[in-house]
Amino acid sequence: MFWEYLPVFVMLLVAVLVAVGLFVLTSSVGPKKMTPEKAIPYEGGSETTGAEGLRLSVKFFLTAILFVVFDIEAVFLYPWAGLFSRLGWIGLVEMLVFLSVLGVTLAYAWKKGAFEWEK
Amino acid sequence: MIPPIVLHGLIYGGVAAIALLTLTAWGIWFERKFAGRMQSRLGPTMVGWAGLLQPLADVLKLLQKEDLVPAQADRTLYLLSPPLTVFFTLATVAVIPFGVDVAVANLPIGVPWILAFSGLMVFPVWTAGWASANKYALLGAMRAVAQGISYEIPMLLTALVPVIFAGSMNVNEIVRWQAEHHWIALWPPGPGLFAFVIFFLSCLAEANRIPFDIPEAESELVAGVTTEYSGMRFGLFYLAEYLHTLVASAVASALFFGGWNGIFGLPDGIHWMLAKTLTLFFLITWIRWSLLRFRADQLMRICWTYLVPASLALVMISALWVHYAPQLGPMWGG
Amino acid sequence: MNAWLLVAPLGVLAFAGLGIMLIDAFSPGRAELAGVTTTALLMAGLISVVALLSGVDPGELPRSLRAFIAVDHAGLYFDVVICAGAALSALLAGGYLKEHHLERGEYYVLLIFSALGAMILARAVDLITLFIGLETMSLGVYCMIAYRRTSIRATEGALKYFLLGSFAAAILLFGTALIYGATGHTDLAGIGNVLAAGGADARLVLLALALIVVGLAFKVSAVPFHMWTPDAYEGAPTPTTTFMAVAVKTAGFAIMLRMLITAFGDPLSASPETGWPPLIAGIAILSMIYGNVAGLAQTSVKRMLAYSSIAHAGYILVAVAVSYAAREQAIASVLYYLLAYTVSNVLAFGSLILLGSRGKEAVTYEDLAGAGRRHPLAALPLVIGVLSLMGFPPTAGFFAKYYVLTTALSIGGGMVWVAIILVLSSALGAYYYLKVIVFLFMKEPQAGAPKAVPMRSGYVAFALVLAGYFVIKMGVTPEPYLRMAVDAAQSFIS
Amino acid sequence: MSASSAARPSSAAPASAARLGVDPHRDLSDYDPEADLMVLNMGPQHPSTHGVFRLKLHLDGETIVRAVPYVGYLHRGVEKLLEELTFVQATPIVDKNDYVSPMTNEQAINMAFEALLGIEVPRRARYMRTLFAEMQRIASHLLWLSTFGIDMGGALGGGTTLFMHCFREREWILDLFELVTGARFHYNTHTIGGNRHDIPAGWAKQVHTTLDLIASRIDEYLELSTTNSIFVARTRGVGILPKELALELGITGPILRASGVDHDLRRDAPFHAYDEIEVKVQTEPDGDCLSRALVRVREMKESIRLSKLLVDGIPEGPICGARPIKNPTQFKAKEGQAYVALETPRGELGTYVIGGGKNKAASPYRLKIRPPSLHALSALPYLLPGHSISDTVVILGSLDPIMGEADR
Amino acid sequence: MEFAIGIYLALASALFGIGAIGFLLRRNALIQLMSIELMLNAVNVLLVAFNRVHPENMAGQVFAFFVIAIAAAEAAVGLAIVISLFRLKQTVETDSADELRY
Repeated sequence: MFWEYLPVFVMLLVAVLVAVGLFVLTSSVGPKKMTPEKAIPYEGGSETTGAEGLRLSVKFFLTAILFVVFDIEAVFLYPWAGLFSRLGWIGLVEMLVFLSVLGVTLAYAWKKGAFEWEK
Repeated sequence: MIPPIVLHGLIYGGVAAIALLTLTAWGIWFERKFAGRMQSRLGPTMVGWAGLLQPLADVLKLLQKEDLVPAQADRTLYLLSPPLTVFFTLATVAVIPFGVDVAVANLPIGVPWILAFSGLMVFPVWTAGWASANKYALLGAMRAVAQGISYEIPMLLTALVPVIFAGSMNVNEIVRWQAEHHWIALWPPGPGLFAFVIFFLSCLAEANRIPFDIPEAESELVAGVTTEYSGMRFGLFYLAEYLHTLVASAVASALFFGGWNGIFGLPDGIHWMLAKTLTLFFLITWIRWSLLRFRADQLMRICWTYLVPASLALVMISALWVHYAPQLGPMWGG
Repeated sequence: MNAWLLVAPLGVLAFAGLGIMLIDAFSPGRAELAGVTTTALLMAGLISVVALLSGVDPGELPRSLRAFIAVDHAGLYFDVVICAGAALSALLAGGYLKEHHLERGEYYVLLIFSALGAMILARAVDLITLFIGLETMSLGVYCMIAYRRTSIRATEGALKYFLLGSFAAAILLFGTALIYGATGHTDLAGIGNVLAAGGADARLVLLALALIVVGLAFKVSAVPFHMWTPDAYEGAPTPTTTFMAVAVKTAGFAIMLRMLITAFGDPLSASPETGWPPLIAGIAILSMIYGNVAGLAQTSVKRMLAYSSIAHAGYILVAVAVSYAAREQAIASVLYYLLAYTVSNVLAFGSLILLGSRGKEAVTYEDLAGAGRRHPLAALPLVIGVLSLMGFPPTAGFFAKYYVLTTALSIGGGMVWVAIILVLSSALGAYYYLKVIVFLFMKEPQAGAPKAVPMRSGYVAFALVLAGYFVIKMGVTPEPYLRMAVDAAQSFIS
Repeated sequence: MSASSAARPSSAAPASAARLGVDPHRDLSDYDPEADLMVLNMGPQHPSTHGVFRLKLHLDGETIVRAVPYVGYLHRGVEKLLEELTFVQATPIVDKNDYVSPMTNEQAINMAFEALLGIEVPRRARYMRTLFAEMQRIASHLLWLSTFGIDMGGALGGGTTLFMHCFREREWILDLFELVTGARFHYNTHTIGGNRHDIPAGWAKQVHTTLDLIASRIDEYLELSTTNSIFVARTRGVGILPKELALELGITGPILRASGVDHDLRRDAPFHAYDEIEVKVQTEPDGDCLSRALVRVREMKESIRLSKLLVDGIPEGPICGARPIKNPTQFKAKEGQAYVALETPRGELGTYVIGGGKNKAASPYRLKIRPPSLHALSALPYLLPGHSISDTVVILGSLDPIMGEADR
Repeated sequence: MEFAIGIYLALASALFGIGAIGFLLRRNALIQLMSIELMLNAVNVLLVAFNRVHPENMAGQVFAFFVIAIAAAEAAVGLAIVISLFRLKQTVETDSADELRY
């Protein structure tokens, strides 16, 4: 069972080798003149206080929760989709109810203004 | 003696990785030449015949640049993000069947594997933005995460349609089913084609291509997530973006256009898969060089108010279609 | 078709919940949601009462459905109790939310889905359904507690309940995983058979039993795991406290009974010396004593009622502890006690809402001072409720305690001591119940304190009348309700 | 110090701004400093600030609460410099102010000196000046359209295609200018009294062919911009500038016309040969970014029509009313002052000059230039609040500011 | 090789222990949420491992599916409550929630 995944690991190994190789090459070939001016974060050339002042609105949290709601449904949808032809009408009705409940949540979130992002 | 499985693994794994990385490099060359033609200019011509060695020249140029790490940056995450992007994209390729039985790993959980890794793609983009302690990068990172996870939903739902039709999650099974029956994108017209269109748009958004490329919105956020990156690290981000586009078009052609299945009686094989992938890659490039960019909130509104309900409906319709009209094959072949 | 009647209540609630969600989303504020919720809950309760009385046999229900949800009369009985509790709290919420300007549709959606979760939990015969029901119910309740976003007390109560609740759920889950590992079954009957056949590894079973009892004890707020109860009850808006005290506790005891009787009913794990009965009896004693002792020192009526709910949990646990031997009678006494406790609790909390008006809840004793003399009719429900909780003769509470006492005494042996402690602690508890009546009628409010003026709300009044009617009826003529409880207990064991 | 200066009037915003609901000088006390507001600098070196210009944005989450523009990064002290140079030497300095339409700059300065010195410009020179101004307007609006595309499409995407095409067209117009003046960009073809270079033979025919080609191409570019649904989605209803606020801020040119004010100097105060041709003024009612874009695009077409008219109607005759220039101090003006304003692609460029300066009155005592771009930028603090960062870029692009002209 | 349940049991209980200790010791509400998730995942490991011991029915893995879904829902509600706490108290330290003391 494990051998099936070997090619994947080999591929990823090659990816790692490429990445590490490039890094090593860059550090050996590239110049190393680090000056304090180079180190400050770029913000259009004017002096900056870095990124700690960033306040983020709650709509990011809302999107994350909506993502959780709809992504977990994949955990249930994929096994059903795989066996769909062998499940008969019980499977169909069950999943239509499942998807319509999701439709209701989507309509609810839509009407409650979860998707008005900016204004 | 190395058991045959291990041999198969080493060869396929290595060849696939190397082939893909070089294919992407020349994908960049193709895009620059094509963009040139679209803008009535020549594109790279200096290096090698018709600029063919331009990607190599780019790599060498980037290599000898100094790689900076900003002072307040979180060093490990900052250094780890670029290779991670390439890492996750390459992992998605492991499951795609290029030839009749030419697949790096013929896994029974094909489609969820692809979705898992394209979901993971959001992670390095976010850490890059967070680690470089720069306001623009952080804003870009937040938007990238919001866009990445939102477009994951329609992608996830429309990827269900081929699984429902073929009755198995293994991508090779799906392609074989399409070879015997019909390409999902062409028949049935309702769920098949729309599913492909939504899947294609979500892949565009996942790969952060125009018109969905808010994370690297040059004009607004300077360079978005990659503002603080320079030299080869920026090169890796750039490479990962093109690799992701190539992989997305490969997945789309495998799931919806019958990967290695040929038409007009020509023999099946890897050439068909490459042809389809490159046409989709060309389509993505064409879109990229002709459209403007959406604003962040328009982007999210499109996803949540158009794509997600449409894909929900599509899954229902395809379930009903398979249940009630499985024998309605298309007129031609299939 | 009538076989589906057994499962109809769940269906009714599910569709009612979705319907109210859509009504609230598409026409905010206009629809009278409190009324809609109560009718849906009452309808579900009525269906289960009809099914219970008409004695429908669950013949043609598909095998796959019966493997997960119980379709016996006990399930229906629990439905009745939970639907009654939820409907009455929805009525109280109708009045309370309008009074405190919290009128938002989400509350009723949460209420219905928590009631649905409680019913699934009460009917769970499989570990998976148990966990789903438990979490659906608790998540709804967490949100209802934190409903008043602006008040730090509500958020804090919700946070405490959430953290401890999910911690206990994780422990319960670990126990269920272990028992699944030991027996290979997730359905309670299957586990019971394997344990009876003695095939399981004793160490795993004992550890699993301990963890499960901990998880369940937490849900019914028995003593060692009661820390969240006073804070959650006091922080939450009063209708949520009513729902928590009523439906959540009922579902907790229902699943405890099912788990201990069907899954761990075998002689080894249910033996009076080494099995779960002594464990439950110990918890019962602790709860009774602590609940009443701590209740004495309270200045807020709501917090006092929280400690009284811990004490009542102790009383019911006594019956549960006894159920290993006198199965049918013990279970019937638990069922009856739950119904009695539900209606009397609704009376107590409902009258608190009634006496608190214009945005200021009547919470502490001083708020109630002198209210009885000024508005005798408004204070009457509180008096009846308190008497019933105390176990005063003509009310339902008295008979429920009496029934538990007779079951405990009929076993004899160690249980006699437990019965004595029950009597002593409920006598102790009488003090803080009477204190309410004393404040209502004898005491005068301080000079500046705002006097509690009853609020005009049809919903709250209707709920109190309904609950008062049942408390008196079950006290005076307990026979029909007792018969229903015994019939449900018999179907439980078969 | 007299008491009056002590009671300095606080920088009250114009009344119309209050109606717009935006007070640009709003104090941020209701936001406690360290918790809510984030200060983001779209600093001097930013890919889409059209030159060196810094915008300090106070952000609440992603929406802008207050925007503070900082100009002056490209200040060359042109006005002080011109007090040293003589009238004759002024032209090459001034045509580098608005480096996108140098022709109109040269015309402005020379018209001011001619008004001061009282020199008459012959009819052929007036025709040539008008023709050059109109062709320069086409080139300037083409450049605006291309940079607007980049603002919205990004450097590696659809925006660049629009950019490349518009620049190709602009090159042809610059080639035409090269045929006349020998220079592609900073021509120095205008002098006091008229022009220095005359139109070569056969030039008119080339102008016709080029303008026909550009006219046909413009409709093609509209598919990439004003009729493209993404472009419209990004610009409709963004950065609405009400008519009263525009007037009070002294905004002129396409931005004013896009806010519904029918004001164009070419028709209202005709100069050069505008009195002999009829200019149709383009206006849009609602004053958002889209209407500013539409006004500019329609003005381009109008300029093409005018240029073809002018090229055919150029009369014969001398091209310079004054004696050819022998020495720098040839023209002297003891006293007197003059103010001249003309319609450049960005609005009303005014030049005010007072005679009797240094070099024995051969250079102006004082010269003041009124830049339309500075007034356009002054609208930013009113337009930006309430929008997101991506909108900032679009609004800034639609105002089409040129920092060289704004900072002088 | 015969399926050794002991290792998985040890792993799961270790994870569960870490989660429980994390929950009890740490004062930051987010860390407590994370430790609850850790405990639920430990239970998942155990369920799937026990499913290999009783291969006749896939009840263990089906149970794991539901635990994943419910852990996600729990995290969502937990975060919502922590956010409302943060809005009121500007901190996620659970000590700060001491209003209902007596």
